[in-house]
Order: sequence, then C-alpha cells, then structure tokens
Amino acid sequence: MPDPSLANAPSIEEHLEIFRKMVVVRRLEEALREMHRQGKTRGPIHCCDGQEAVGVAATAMLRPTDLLTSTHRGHANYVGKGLSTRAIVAEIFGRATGCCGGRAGHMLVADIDHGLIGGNAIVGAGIPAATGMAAAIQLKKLDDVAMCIFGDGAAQTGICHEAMNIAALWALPVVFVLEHNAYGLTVAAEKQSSIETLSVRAAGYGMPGVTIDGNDAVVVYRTIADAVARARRGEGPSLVECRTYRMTGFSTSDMGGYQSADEMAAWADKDPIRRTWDVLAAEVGAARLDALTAEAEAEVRDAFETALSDPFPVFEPHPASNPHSVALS
Amino acid sequence: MPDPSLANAPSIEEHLEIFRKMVVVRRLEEALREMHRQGKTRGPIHCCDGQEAVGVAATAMLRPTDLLTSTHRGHANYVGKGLSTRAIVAEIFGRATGCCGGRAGHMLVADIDHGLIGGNAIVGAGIPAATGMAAAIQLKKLDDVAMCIFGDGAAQTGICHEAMNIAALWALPVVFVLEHNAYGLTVAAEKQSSIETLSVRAAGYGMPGVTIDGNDAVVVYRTIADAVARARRGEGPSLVECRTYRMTGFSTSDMGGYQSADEMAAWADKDPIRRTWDVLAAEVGAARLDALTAEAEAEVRDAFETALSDPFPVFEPHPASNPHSVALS
Amino acid sequence: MTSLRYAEALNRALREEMTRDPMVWLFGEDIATYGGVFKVTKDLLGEFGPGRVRDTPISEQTLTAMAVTAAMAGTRPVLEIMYADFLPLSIDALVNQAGVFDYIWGGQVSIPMVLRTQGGGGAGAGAQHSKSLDAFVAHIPGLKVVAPATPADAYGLLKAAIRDPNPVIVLEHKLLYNLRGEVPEDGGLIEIGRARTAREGRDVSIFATSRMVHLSLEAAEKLAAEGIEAEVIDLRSLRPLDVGAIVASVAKTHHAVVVNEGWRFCGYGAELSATIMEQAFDDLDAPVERVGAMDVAIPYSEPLEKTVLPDVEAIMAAVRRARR
Amino acid sequence: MTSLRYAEALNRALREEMTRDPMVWLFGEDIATYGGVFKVTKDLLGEFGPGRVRDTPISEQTLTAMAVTAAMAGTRPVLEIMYADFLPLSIDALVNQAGVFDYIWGGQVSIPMVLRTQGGGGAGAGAQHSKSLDAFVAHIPGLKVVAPATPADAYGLLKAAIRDPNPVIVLEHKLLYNLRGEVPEDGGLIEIGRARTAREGRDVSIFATSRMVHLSLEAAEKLAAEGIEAEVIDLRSLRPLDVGAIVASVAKTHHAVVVNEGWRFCGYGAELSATIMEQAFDDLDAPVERVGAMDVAIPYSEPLEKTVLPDVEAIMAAVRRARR
Ligand SMILES: Cc1ncc(C[n+]2csc(CCOP(=O)(O)OP(=O)(O)O)c2C)c(N)n1
Ligand SMILES: Cc1ncc(C[n+]2csc(CCOP(=O)(O)OP(=O)(O)O)c2C)c(N)n1
Ligand SMILES: [Mg+2]
Ligand SMILES: [Mg+2]
Repeated sequence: MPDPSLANAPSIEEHLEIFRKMVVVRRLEEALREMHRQGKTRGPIHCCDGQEAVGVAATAMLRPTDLLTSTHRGHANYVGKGLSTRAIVAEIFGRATGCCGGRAGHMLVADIDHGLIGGNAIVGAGIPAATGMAAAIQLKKLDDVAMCIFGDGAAQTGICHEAMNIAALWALPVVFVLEHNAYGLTVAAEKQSSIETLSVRAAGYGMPGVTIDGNDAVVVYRTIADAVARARRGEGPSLVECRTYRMTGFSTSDMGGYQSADEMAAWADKDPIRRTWDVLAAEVGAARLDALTAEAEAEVRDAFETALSDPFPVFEPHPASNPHSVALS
Repeated sequence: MPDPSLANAPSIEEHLEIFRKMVVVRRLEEALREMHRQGKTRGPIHCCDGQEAVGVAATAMLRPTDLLTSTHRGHANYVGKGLSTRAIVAEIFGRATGCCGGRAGHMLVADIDHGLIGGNAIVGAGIPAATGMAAAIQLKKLDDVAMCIFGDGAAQTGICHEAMNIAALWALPVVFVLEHNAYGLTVAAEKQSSIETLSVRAAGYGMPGVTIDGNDAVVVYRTIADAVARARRGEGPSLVECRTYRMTGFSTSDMGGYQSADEMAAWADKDPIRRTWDVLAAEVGAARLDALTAEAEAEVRDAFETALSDPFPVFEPHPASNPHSVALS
Repeated sequence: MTSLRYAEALNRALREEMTRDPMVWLFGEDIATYGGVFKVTKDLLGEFGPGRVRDTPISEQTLTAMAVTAAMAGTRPVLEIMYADFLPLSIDALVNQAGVFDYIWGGQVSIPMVLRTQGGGGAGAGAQHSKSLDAFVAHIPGLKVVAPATPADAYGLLKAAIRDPNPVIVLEHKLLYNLRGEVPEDGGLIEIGRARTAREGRDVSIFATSRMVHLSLEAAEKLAAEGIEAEVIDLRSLRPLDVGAIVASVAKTHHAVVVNEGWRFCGYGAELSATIMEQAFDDLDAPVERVGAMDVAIPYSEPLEKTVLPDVEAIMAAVRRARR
Repeated sequence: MTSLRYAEALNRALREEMTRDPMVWLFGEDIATYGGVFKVTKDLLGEFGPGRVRDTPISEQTLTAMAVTAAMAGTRPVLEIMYADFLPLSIDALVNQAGVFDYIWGGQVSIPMVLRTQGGGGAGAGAQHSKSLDAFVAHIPGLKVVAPATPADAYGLLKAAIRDPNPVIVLEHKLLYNLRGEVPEDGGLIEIGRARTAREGRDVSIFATSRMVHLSLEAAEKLAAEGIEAEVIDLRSLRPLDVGAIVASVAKTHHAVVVNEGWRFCGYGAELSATIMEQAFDDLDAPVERVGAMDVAIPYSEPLEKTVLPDVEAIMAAVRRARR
C-alpha cells in the first residue's frame, strides 16, 4: 500500500476546507440531536460524531463526476462530496426543497450533480453499488473513480466479498473505504468479525489493503488519494480500513448500555476535529479557524432556519410504477 | 495447518476401501454417461471423474453421525459417505426405491442415516448449510463435525464469506473442503477468482488454510483427518483447498470448446485412481486390487439392473404445504 | 391474564419456550447484549447464556440458511431478521432450502425453525425500512406464515411457531410493539391456520392482517355511525389460510374487503381476493375490494408516506365501494 | 421475416442492440467464452470483445446490484441470471435498489438495466432448477416484467427492454429455446404492456403467460372438438398488465381462466384472477379459474413432476369448470 509520501498531502486550503466541513457535520448532528430531543425529527437518525475525518477527508480529493456510495450514517459523506447543507437538512425534514424532494429522508440522500448516488440503508449495499458504477466508468473509458464508504459491520456481508472479488478481477476503478467504528449497531467488532484487522482480507482478492488512523484527517487524505490515483490509472481497487469511533451511539434511538465508559473516554480524546484544529492552528493561527468555525455554524443555522420553514411535498403518481394498480388504490 | 504426519495416514484397510469406492464412482459415472448417450437419463448429470480422491478420501474418516453437505457434483460424496449404490442409482432414475423416493434426483441426494443432508444445486448453499449444522452440533455438545465439500466457483459466493466468518467467530466444528477443479461450469478459475490460491482467504477469518494435491488420496485423507480432529476438539473450522480436475466436462449437457487439449491430457496423467492403484499395488499386490475392482463393478452393475426395473413413485399431497391450494389445483 | 405490551408478550413466549426445551435457541443481529432493537429478546442473554442467545454478524442470507440446517440437525432455532425489508436476503434459503427438503427428501428431515421479523410503515423509516413483504414469504410452499395483531396472538402464535415441525415465518409490526393487551398466564397456544373474528357484523366482511386489523376496526366503528355494520376478520395466519372462516363470513355479509399493508399488485391481498372469488362467488353481491399500499417505493416525508400507505379512510372508501 | 429459434431470436436482438448502442453490454455466468448455457449469447464475445461481453463469478446478488448502478451511471447492462430459481438472490437488489431510486431520488437517475433469466419445469431439473418465480418480480414497483412466448416476441420484447429507461426483467422459458417461429428482419419492437390475442374465441377467455400460452392453445384446439371456442390471450407483459385487453375479452366471453406456471398460492395467477374480478365482475358468469403449479417443491421424477406442473388437461378441466 501507499507510502504516505508528502506528495499526497492536502494543501493548506484543502486542509482548511476539510476542517470547515468537519465542523459543519458536527454542528449539523448536534442540531439534529437537539431537534430529536424536542420530538421534531422523524425516523431514526444516525450520527457520525467522531468519524468526520473519514467521511470528509476521504472524499476531499474527489471530482464531482467521481461517484460515491454511502451508508445510513452518511452526513460526513454528504457534506464531504459538496452537497448544500440546506438541501441535506431539508431532505432530513422531509421538505419539498430537500435534495430528493423529501422522498429519500436521512438515510438515502443522493445528489447526482455532486456524484453522490447515494446513501443506502441496506447494510453493505453501497459496496456492489460502487463496483457497478466502476464497471460503467471502465466501459465508458473515463478516468473517474467510484468510491464506497462502508462500515465494519458491512464488511461481513456476502456482497462485500462478491464485489471485492469482481472489482479486483476486472481491475475496476473503485476505492473501498472501510470505516471501522468498532461497532455494527450495538454489536462490538469482536462479536461480528472473526479477525481484528479487516484489511488483511485484501490479500484474498490480490489488492492492496492497509489499516490507518481514521481520526487523522491528513493520514486519511493521503492514503485515499493514493488509492484514488491508482484507480484512475486503471490499476484497480484498493481497500483502506480507517479506525475510528462513534461518539454518540448508533442512532437517536440508541438506548445505550453496551459501550464502556472507559472506551468512550479514550476515544473522546482522539476527536478528529480537535486534532485537526491543533495541527492547523500551528500553521494558520487560531483566528482563521475561529472564523471558519463561525462560518460553518452560520451555514448550519441558516440551513435549519430555511429548511424548517420550507413546504412539504405533495404526492404525485410515479409513471414507472404499475399504472393500473396505482389508479385503483 | 496440519503437518501431514503419519499419525493421520489411512490404514491399509481404509486405503483399500477408498480405492474400491473411487472405482464405484468411476464406473457409476461411466454407466450414467452411457445411459445418457442412449437418451435414458433425465436432466443434467454432473460427473466428477478425476476428482474421486477428494469426495471419497475426505469423507473416509467421518462417522455416520458426522454431517456432510455436497453439491450438484456429489457422486463421490454420496458413495464416500456410505450410501448404497442402488439407492443412489434409483434416485437418479427417479424410482420409488431411490434414497429420496425419486423426488430429489441427481443433484439433491440425501440420506440422513448416513449423515448426508445433502446434495445441493444452489451453488455455495452447502457452505452455510454445514455451518448451521455445526452450530446445532455445538449446541448439543456433541463431538461430531459438519463438513461441506464445495467448488472453486462456490468460493466466490457471498454466503461462503458470511459462513466462514461466522464459523470462525463461533469456533464451530466445521471443515471447509474446497474442491478446486479449475472451472465453474465453463468459466476458468482465472476468470472468476481474483487470486489463484484460494486457501489464502482463510487468513481473513483467522482459521488454518492449506492447498493440497487433491488427486492424491492419502494427502487428502491425512490433511482432512487433521482438520476433522481439530473440529472435534472444539478448536473451530479449517479450510482445505484440494486441487483437482474434471476429466469429462461440467455435465452431460456440456458442448465443450473451452478446455484446452493440453490441459486435459496433463490432468489425465494425474488420474487419482491410477495413482492409488500404483501405491496400493506395491503394498498388497495387483490381485487384491483386481478383486476389489471386480467387486466395485459388480456393485454398480447390480445397482443399475435393479434400479432400472424398480417402480416409479406416485404423487401424494404433502401435508406441510398449503392444503387449500393443493386441494384446488 | 396479565396486561403486556406486544413486545413483552413475544419476550415471554421466547422465555417460556426456552425454559421448556433446551434445544430452542435464538440468534440474530443485536439480540443478545442489547436485547434486540425492539427489545423483544430483552434479558434473555442473561437468563440463558451466550450459547443459546447469540449476536451475529450482518449476514442475513447465511443466518437464514443456518437456521434451516440447525433445525434439520435437531435444534429449534429462532432467528430474528431486524426488518422485513431484509427478507429478500433470506428468500433463497427459504424457497430453495427451507421449503424444499422436507418433501423432496421424502420426510427424512423436518425443519422446525422460526424466522421472526417486523415490517410496516408509518414510522418515517424510509423506502428500505418500511415495507410489508408478506407476499414474498406467503408464496413459498412448505412454510407457514403468521402475522399477529395483538399481544395475545403474538404470544400464542410465537409459541405455536416454535413447537411447529415446519419452518414458520412470524411477521411482527413495528407500530404494534407498544400495544398493550391481555395475555394468558401460560399455555395460550394458538393453532396456526385459524382466523379470529375481531368484530361481528352483517353488512360487509373486512379481512385484514397485522396492523391493518386495528385500522379496520377503527373504520368499522366509523362506518357503524353511517349504519354499516362491518365484520372484521383478523386472518392471523397468512399461510395456511383459514378459507373456512372466510367463506362463512362472506356467506353472511355478501360483500368483502381485503386489507393488507403490502403493495397491491401481486400482493397478499390479490391471493385473498382471488380465493374469496373462487370460494364464494355465488355469495358475492359485488367485487371484492382490495386495499393495500400504492405500488411505489415508500417515501420518507410524512405527507407522502401517509398517501402511499393504506389508512382508515381508504378502508372506509373500499367498504363503501364494496357496498355499492 | 426469417424463421428463427427462440434462442436465436434473443441472440439477434442482443446483437442488433449492441451494434446500435455502444453502451449496451452483457454480463453473467458462462455467457462469454461458452456463449451461455442455452447459447443465447453465442458468438457475441467474438463480435463485441471482452469489455462488452463478460463472464462473471457466481455472485448473483452482487451482479444484480452492479447492473442497477452500472445503469444509473449511464450504461445499458444486460445481465443473464442462469435460472429463475436464482432470482431470490437478485431480489434485494431489485426491491431495495432497482425499484427504489428513480422515484425516491426524485427522478435524478434512471435505471435502464435488463435482467434476463429462464424458468419453468418439465425438464427433470429438480426442485432448484425448475421453478417459475414470476410472482416475486411482478410484485416489485418500479420494475417491468415481460415473458415472451414466441420467437417474435422474444426478439421484440428484449429489444424494447434494452431501450426502456426502467429496469426490465425478461422471463424466458427453458422449453421454449428450441421453438421456431417467424421473426421480422429488423425493427419489430414490441411495446411493453400490450397483450396479444393468440387465438380468438367466444366462449371463454384463457389468459396465459410464457410456455402456458402454447399449452392453452393446445387445450383450446381440443376444446373446440367439444364445441367450446376458447380465446387465448398471451399476456406477454406481466407488469404492467394490459388490463384493457383482459376486460375486453371477458366482456365478450363472460368466462375466464388464468394460467401461470408458478405456484398458485399468492402467485401471479392470483393477481390476474383478482384483477379480472375487480375489473369485470359484472361481465363474469362464473368465478375465474386459476391454473398453476401445485403448492409444493417441484419433484424430480417424471410422473411426480408431471402431476405437480400445470398441463393441457388441467387447463381443459379449468375451462370446463369455468363454463359450468
Ligand atoms: C441488510 C441489513 N441488515 C441489518 C440492518 C440493520 N442495521 C442498520 S445499521 C447496522 C449496523 C451497521 O454496522 P456498520 O456497517 O459497522 O456501520 P455503522 O453503523 O457502524 O456505521 C445494522 C445491523 C440493515 N440496515 N441492513
Ligand atoms: C446460485 C447458482 N448460480 C449458478 C448456478 C449454475 N451452476 C451450476 S454448477 C455451476 C458451477 C459451479 O462451479 P464450482 O463451484 O466450481 O463447482 P463445479 O461444478 O466445478 O464442481 C454453476 C454456475 C447454480 N446452480 N446456482
Ligand atoms: Mg461500524
Ligand atoms: Mg469448479
């Protein structure tokens, strides 16, 4: 796997943008949890607090035409891939102005203009999905890539195996980003995975595999940039396992009781936003970061304000569905 | 993986029985192909000529209570696990006297008294099937084992991954026997598998994995015996990849044209029956082997003679199915 | 009799059957340490230990296939599939394995497995977590399929399912877990294949499943104000179907409405409608009316989801059409 | 017009569409080097090269999911699933992906994929290689499902399927591949959603799919000898269904029989039966008769298989019952 050479490091501007987006995600999720406490959300909402470095840094070097598949826990991917915060929030609140007109909701957000197709709530489904997109890219002879970000739980699904085998066999331009946050819902990794370091499995497909600190945005960026470059060159897929942790449980319906306090405290110390702040503050000074933070907060605040007063959609029959049956129901 | 120490070698009597059973399988399949040429078979029939050492030697040390799952290409497993040749042949010809009363046919043969449940024509299905049986064995605190024999094609299915992960995680008493015959139907291994040596994947589940010469009955016996012993001790699953080759195409409907003549000739030289003969002749003399061969041939001849004059079954409604619907159709 | 929530009734059924028979064991995602995302398996890990209550990887296809063969090999596995939306991952193991071998192997094996899952919409869970895929499982020979609508039925049908020698699919509903109701102290098994008259009426028969039973009862109350007395039959068992109860009710009312939350086209309601027409044609004064979800993926936003899913108004409208 | 076998007609449709549109590509097990186990993709590897005609590993679930997104990403994949019995492995990708995103993402993507497969019994292929699982795919909103019964329809419907912006499932039949028939030289597209009158008749309407069309025609010939003139409608498109053609025929004959090779209970025949009853109740003089496979796994042995599967006699008996 890539020697994380300086060649792949993000520029200062890219790094600052990663920082700003991570703050957007954090504030967005804090606001969602607050809305949930007030009983103003609908359905489960899965937060990625503590994992922002993966979703944001892994997508930072992608083009809008590069295609990304995400999961039920996709806020960092949505923001990382450049979607408007307002369109995300409006979608989560089921408004007509949401990026899918309110039809998709929190888990299935998609935006074709930004190459996000899309969130997916069938665990593992994003893996063959990205592989299929990579097959299309290959057929079209483009140098775009497809990326899937998926969890340690998803890595145990059969489609993960099937898709990685096909991707390697056909040398497809896909990057497999395994976001290992130590749990699948409430089930600890050691209860659902027979081995600790999942990147070992890459050898079973003859592709590069590596495990990295997923809470270090720069390490994530550099490693993924290398995998992306490899895919663009037509050399096939790679697996990058990013170690991270969910700081606030699996979703707003988490009733707790399965994570140890020690474990949570240990990971709180590794907060990727704080770590990025420390690195960047030394380079550009705290004032610049404060300004970016304020900007991010304003963006989130505005998004909620507008989205929450946006109209709800009205149902329209869908022509692709069976017309007779719709007409009669 | 096991050091193939002499401790695991078959006794002379066991070795002779392996030889005899391999000849039964070979003659059985020759007769089936002849019947096919005469238009007397129904449905596709998959032969394992050239692979007999795997199916017969890998099951030679099993108890009747050990559970085996097989594939669409299971003749050697059926015979290896001790089924009566007549019951097999009658089943293949759809007779009431078949081991499943003619309902199962060639691909789904089962015999609970011999622990064969059973053949399976959904590629890969035997892998989670054996894993589930191993879970039952574990729950019942028995020291039986479950074994699945499956192909290189089956190794690419999602359920192979899921089942191996669970088997290793729960330390289930299951032995995964990968019968690598270089093809999945007509698709060459290099067109369907991203790596050449599939036992490498065992590391992805933290279990032992090894690749052996599947045409050497003694090597098969010793390696599998070790994996079986390990499973009986409660130490969990193993993967044994046996390299072999189908000498006569994927089934009676094979129209050919995808295997090279050189490849076929090279493997013909490695015929496991001939090799076993050579080893045993040195030990017990040719006369003993000739006698066993004659015995095997007689058994197959008798089986065809009786089975082909056995009666066909008559349909009886099945109480477990929906009674109303059956009554009305 | 005790008053229990539907989820508690299921929990008690599991506890009692596990106590009664050491070969009953549970597995599924998040069911052990956490006690299940709907808490149906709460406390059972502590009571029965990690050998009999197992958290699993996310591997529905294999888990279902394992349930089939663990049952064949002499245990009584109860598998939880977290959402009915994931049943498609189980269908190969159901239609190509579970439903096949008892018959095909000439009775050499029986397959006493239970697959519990929960479906249904109305919770804003989106297109991949809100479906009722009853039709997929009800189509498979060799399986039984039940869909309890009350705590007592949840308790009695789950117990019967665990003791049944055949594969049984138990379809629960996410919006019923908090429903309270009286449950018998012990025993209380309910024969699989028997419908229940939830409300008597003479003017029209409403045949409903799962949560739709409650909506149908609500519709019936409102219709009574219009002078229409609807009989509401809770089918409880989707396969086998209690054709006798259906025919008897239609013979009385001469009008029928079927209500199932799944999609209409080729859905479970189609079978009900066809069966009624076949079995009670001469008794019918009007076509059977079919209520179900609109044939489209279930959208997230509340007003859209409400439009797509069947509701009390849709049932009332169907009854009025059936009575035309 | 040329006379082609059904398999050859499909092959020609693939060749023409691949020639017309470089974004059409094929993948599936054994389809490239070998040309498909039923030879439908014969010679196409040589003509279009390994980029557009790909052999695959045995990974139906992933292959189907890949077809969905390869279509979303701007290509027109045609996936072959070797047996309809393996459709269960595809259903998650169909019901949770293919049928969902066009609507749920507000029209941002279209999914012009085709999934070809073949089903049906009568070849002694056993319980896992003989099924007609039409009902599983016909239930899924957002998909179209066609089942050609003749070479001309195989050609015209497959071409239409490839050009359709929606996911289309093409259900072929293993016993039809050798059937010969006239196929138009080029063009000859058939609109998806239109039934075909295979035989006119005034006494009873038989609505049939796939191979059952031929059995129904045979039954109709024999019934003519008894003085019963049956109209045989080949539905061709299972979803959407040509309700207009059905209603028109029943309005003429007042008696209906539906024939689908799948299991009866909750099968595709149930939908047909329910739809006819709903749409043509007042025209019906008798209940719609439903012919299908018995609700049991399909056994291997010839006399058993024959008993379980619908045949000409079963259709004739149903017609007589319908005319009672
Ligand atoms: C096929 C399927 N099975 C189960 C679920 C329920 N479920 C939702 S999230 C989740 C855990 C996923 O774990 P992981 O892949 O590690 O992602 P994470 O939630 O940790 O980000 C589960 C089991 C699902 N959505 N889909
Ligand atoms: C799920 C599934 N997909 C496809 C097939 C069709 N099929 C039957 S045998 C076979 C090849 C299997 O290859 P392998 O596992 O290597 O076994 P072998 O035939 O070589 O013994 C295929 C693709 C099937 N039976 N089941
Ligand atoms: Mg996780
Ligand atoms: Mg093989």
